[in-house]
Amino acid sequence: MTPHLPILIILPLLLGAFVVTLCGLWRPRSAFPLAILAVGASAAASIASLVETARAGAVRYALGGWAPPVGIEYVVDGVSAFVATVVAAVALLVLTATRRMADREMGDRPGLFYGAVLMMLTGLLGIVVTGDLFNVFVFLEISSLATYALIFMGGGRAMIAAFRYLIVGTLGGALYLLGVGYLYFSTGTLNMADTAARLPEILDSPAVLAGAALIFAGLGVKTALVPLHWWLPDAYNYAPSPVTALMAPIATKVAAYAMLRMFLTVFPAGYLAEATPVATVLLVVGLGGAVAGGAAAFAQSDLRRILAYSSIAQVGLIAAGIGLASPLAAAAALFHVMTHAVMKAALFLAAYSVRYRTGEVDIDRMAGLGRAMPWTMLAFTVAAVSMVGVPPTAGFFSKLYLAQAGLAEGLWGVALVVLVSGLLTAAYMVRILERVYLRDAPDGGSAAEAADPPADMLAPALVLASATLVLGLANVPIVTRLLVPAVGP
Amino acid sequence: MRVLSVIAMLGFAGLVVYATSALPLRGDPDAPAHRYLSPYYVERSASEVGTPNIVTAVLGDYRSYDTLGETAVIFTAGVALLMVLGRGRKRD
Amino acid sequence: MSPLIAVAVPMAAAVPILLSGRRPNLREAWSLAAALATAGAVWSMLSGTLAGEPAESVLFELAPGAAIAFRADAAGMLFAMLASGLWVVTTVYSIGYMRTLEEGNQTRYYAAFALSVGSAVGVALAANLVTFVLFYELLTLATYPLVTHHQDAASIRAGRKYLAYTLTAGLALIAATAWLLALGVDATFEAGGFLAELTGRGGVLWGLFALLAAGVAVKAAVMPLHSWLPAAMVAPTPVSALLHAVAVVKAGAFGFVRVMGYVFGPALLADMGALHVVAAFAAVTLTVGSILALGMDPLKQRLAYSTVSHLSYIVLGTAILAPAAWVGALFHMAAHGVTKITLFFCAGAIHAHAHKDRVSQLDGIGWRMPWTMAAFALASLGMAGLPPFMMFASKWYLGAGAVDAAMVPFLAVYVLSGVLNAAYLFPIVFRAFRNVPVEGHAERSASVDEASGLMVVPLMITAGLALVLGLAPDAAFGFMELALDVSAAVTAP
Amino acid sequence: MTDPHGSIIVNFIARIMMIPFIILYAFYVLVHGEAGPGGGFQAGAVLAAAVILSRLALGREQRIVSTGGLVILAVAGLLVYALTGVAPMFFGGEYLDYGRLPIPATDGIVFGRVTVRSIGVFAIELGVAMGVMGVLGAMFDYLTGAEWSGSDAG
Amino acid sequence: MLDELLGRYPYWATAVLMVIGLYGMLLKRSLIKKLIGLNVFQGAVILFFIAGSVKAGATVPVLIDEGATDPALYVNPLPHVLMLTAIVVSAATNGLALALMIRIFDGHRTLDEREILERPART
Amino acid sequence: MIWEIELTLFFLLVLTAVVALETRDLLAAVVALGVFSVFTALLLAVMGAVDVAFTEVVLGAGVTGVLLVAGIARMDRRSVD
Repeated sequence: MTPHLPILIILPLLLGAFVVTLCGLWRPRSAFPLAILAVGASAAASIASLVETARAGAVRYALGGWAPPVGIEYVVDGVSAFVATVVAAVALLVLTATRRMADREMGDRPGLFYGAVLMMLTGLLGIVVTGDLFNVFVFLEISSLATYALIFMGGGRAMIAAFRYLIVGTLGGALYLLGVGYLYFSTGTLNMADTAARLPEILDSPAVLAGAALIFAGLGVKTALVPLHWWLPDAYNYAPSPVTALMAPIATKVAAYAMLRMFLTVFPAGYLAEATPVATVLLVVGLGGAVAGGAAAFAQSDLRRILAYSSIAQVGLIAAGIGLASPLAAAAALFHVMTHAVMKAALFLAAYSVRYRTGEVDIDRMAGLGRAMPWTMLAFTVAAVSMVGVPPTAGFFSKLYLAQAGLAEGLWGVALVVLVSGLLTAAYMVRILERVYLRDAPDGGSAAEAADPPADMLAPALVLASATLVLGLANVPIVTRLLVPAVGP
Repeated sequence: MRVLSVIAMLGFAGLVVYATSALPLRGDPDAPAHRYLSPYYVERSASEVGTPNIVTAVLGDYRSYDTLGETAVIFTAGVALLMVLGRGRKRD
Repeated sequence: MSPLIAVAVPMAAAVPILLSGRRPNLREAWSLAAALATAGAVWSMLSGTLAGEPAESVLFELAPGAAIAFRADAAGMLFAMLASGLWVVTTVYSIGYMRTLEEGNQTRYYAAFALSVGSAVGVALAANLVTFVLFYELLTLATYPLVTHHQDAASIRAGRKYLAYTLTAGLALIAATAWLLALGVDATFEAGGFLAELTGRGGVLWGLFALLAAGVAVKAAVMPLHSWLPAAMVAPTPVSALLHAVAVVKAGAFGFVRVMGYVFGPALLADMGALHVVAAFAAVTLTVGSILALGMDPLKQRLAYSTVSHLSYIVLGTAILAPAAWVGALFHMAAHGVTKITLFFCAGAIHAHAHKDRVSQLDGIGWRMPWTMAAFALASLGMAGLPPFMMFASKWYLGAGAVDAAMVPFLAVYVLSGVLNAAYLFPIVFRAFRNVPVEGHAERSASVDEASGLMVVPLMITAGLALVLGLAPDAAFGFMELALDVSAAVTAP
Repeated sequence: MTDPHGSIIVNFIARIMMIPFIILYAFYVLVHGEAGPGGGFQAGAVLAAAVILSRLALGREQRIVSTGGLVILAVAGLLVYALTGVAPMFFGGEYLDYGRLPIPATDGIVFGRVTVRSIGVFAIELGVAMGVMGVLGAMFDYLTGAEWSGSDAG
Repeated sequence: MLDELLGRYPYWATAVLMVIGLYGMLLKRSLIKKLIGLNVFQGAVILFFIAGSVKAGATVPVLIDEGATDPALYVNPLPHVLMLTAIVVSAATNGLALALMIRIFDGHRTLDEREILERPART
Repeated sequence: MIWEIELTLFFLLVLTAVVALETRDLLAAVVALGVFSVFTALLLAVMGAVDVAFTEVVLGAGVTGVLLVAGIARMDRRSVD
């Protein structure tokens, strides 16, 4: 099976989506186990390919038997195997944990819900493993369409949030497509590696610059970088709980990964950083977003909104790491992709466990939950501490590597912003934890009678929370054995 | 917001017009896109795939995976639509 | 016995403590057992350290080029002995105090306490800067629930202030560590400093120094970064006693020892001229802290400012750089720890038993709680630096160091502060033994009504220690030997 | 606009003349896609147009295909595509590598021969046509708010 | 000069269309108008690609007979393939957008974005 | 291939796009969008992309047009801008 690994990451999800939809229509109870099976198979393939790439280097897979650049190829190298593993594993845990929420909120037709979820994951993982520029667009649209509909299912305000996201997201896709067009007409190829091979002769062409700018603008929408972020808070806020819990950890990360892929594979080394302002803009926008997002999170009182703005801030850090355009910074950004996916998933799962038990989302009404839902809040606290960046959690190390990468480039500001964003994170997390632990539950409030959710919701949250610790302690092998070789020259 | 939008539009227009100065002239047979890859499809599709319509050959075989993705997009839209419209809606 | 065990035991003890929350006796038995085990584990390493063969344990790499590593060198052992030894007494005291006051959330309290002590021991035994910073940050987090223990508005505010100060400081330390790693320096502590290779790069050195010094200065409560400490006195008294007089703030002072002696080293510091900056800040803090203590009516506040002042004794001692001053600084850590914890224990006993918190309420309390106030009087004498208490020895060395280094003005500062110590502590003793009826107990002014034995015995033990170890510094625990070792190693030419 | 118009002429023209022709045309488009303009998408879209037209002209009376049937058609079409892709993997090829399909290539229609690959292409075009027809038709049904008879999806 | 002009005007024309589309998306309040703007933009992108595929003196990329495989005879087929996909994607997006709009209209009885956003949340 | 025809079609495209965006009657706007699609398809055919043109007519003008009209019929025809 080894030579087929790249496609095996996608196939279970794609076939699973069809099967789940069909079976779900006539036997709704079969939808969830089938979906878990599909995601589990995909996760297994991802892990297998991670092992395989670490052992024998990148796996290239010519779809249809047509060698690139004639055909489309899938490339699983260290970077994509890593991101695919993170995405699939986190998705698996989140889906397990949100089953009850999905039953409650998405109710009567789980077949469609899980079908859409699997299509979303197909799209996201397709972006991760593909080696073709146009193929990225196709899978971007698959995941986007599924995402719009899933957000929409929140009803009420979610409907307009989904529509606004649809417009801006499709615009982002179209901008990306236009950018690919510029590159295609300049080079004549769509294959990423082949583009990189053919670009050096025409690097000073304005068309290449415009292509890069448009590609990054398009991906920037999906990544929710700061001037293009405004769709995100409403979308995360009003979407159904299982959808947000699934999207928040992985969706923006995959778009950020696509940006990194542009740096690593498509554009020749140094081009984006030296010949164009793209890398600088990314750096500035990312750092600005890290601060602005943190500040905005502090001003919110809805837990979901706090976490949404926190996502914007953290994605800003990832973008800054990509914009630094050095191997160490890329490794830092990748490590933060993983860290943030794990932390955010734990935070959202804990937040939605609270909502599941009490119906509350406002942090002012969460007083006393530390006593009522101790394990949930333990998961939340560990993840929050990691988000703040306290050693030895994983969150600390991703920030450490990022700051180091900035210092290595002689950019003080990066380290400074990383520190400031850590403080801002501490500020809004302490606000939450104070209420949860230090205020007593008001009499008769729903918080007073709450209890930890059932084990199948709680366990994934705890697994993710402890993963932040384990990954933090194991950061050296992950970074030095996996990531640095993967992004290295 | 309106001002920002107008600035974004102007910036976009400027970028695109600036970039087109470097694109090959329309119809130029020596454009990179015409000299690379495209001849392969024209010359080989008949013998390798066996369909005279080169577009079909590329769509259905060389880049068949894109087409699969595209079908998946349609399917996703269908699932999405069923989800969006199929529940809790007044029948009229 | 490896240092890892000494760190791991208290940390691991938090788990059974949390799990036995429903059975107070079991929970407190766990706490006490953990405290004894930790103290034993630390103590067992003493002979090796004194023999010049410190125990070491190296775990895995935490950051590239920097493993989690522990090493029981002389300085670390001194601090670890102090923290773990006093934890035993404090645990006994806590049981009495918490039960007397019927405090809530006791499970969380004991668990956080164990974690805090574990972190403090980790700080003490850290063999490199990365490990140091790791436990320094953990110490911050573990003490936060203790500061906010009462969960009222005042303690939440104090908790915020505490976090704001210490997290920022932690970030400064992290930044410095990241910078060092980026420079490719192996940040393993080394007597005499490990930065020699950077000699001549003034900007980098000053930048590192500013970050490191600021980072440890917050926990050491050097002015103007001290104001979290008086605020944190809202915590229950055992917390103030062990953590805010011994573990946390000493971690800051100990941080100075590490930064001055083991990161930069005297030669580099003298070369940079950084000593004078530190000395100036410390001297000001020392004096102003004492003066502020004079005016404080709440007893714990007065003790807090006293702590602020005394921490700067240590900081100033490290900055003077003379061998004698280093002996004094190190021994002062122990001396102040033992003495100040006694004072806090007394304040807590008075609070718990007589519900009095202000100096002005203490008239005649000595007749009612004679044992407590006797201990208080002893400790006050010790604080003033009178022979034969421990602090006499430390102050003597500090003063001698100032003279050796030809920094006589600092001798004057020490002396002045000694006088001020007497001025803010002795009046309390006088008040306590004035022959007036205790407020609210008019008819029984002279009848003895002591606090629980669980509180009185520990405070008498620490008071006795302050005296005995002053009389014979080498009698037990080896504080003086360790201090001499450190001084010899750091200031060796 | 979803009600049957009741006009016997409209009904007759639609039922007898247009719809069969459209369907025929769609198959022509599908088959011709190999040689001329056209292919799965176009055929699917034309078939969908036939379905939509039948609904517009004939209303609820029609029995061509129900909404649920369209949904199943869509999924089935996609499965045809995806599984056509999987099959070569069992014969040593890559995903979608039709050349490895175990079909004996026959001489014949276009340029004197039909290759295995062109059979594969036809299979996936068929799948695409089914999928597009199913989804677009179902889309119309849902958007006009009238899930046609026999629907188990509404 | 004239060559230059004739050689590049399709790019400019599509740029004009894209800006019109952007205007519709960003500045119009009606949801339908936003969707129309999106369609105009996508149409312009499609035209851009096809304009790039044009080759002077070449014809539709369907082989005239088996031997006639000179690349100069046919326009570049690859952008056609890409744009087929893009059109289908755009149709799918339109269908979904329309569905969302219908449900929004059911809930709010209006398609004015500003009015919907100003209403209190109804969750 | 004849640039005069192309230019005329581009001009018509701009015109229909503006009409589609500016008219207050949404049904008219949607019809204008359909016309836009047809012109696009014509232009595509002129440029030699018959497959794309075919698809654009069927999907862009045909199916999407019908869907949009069907949708508008269920909603408010008037637009605020």
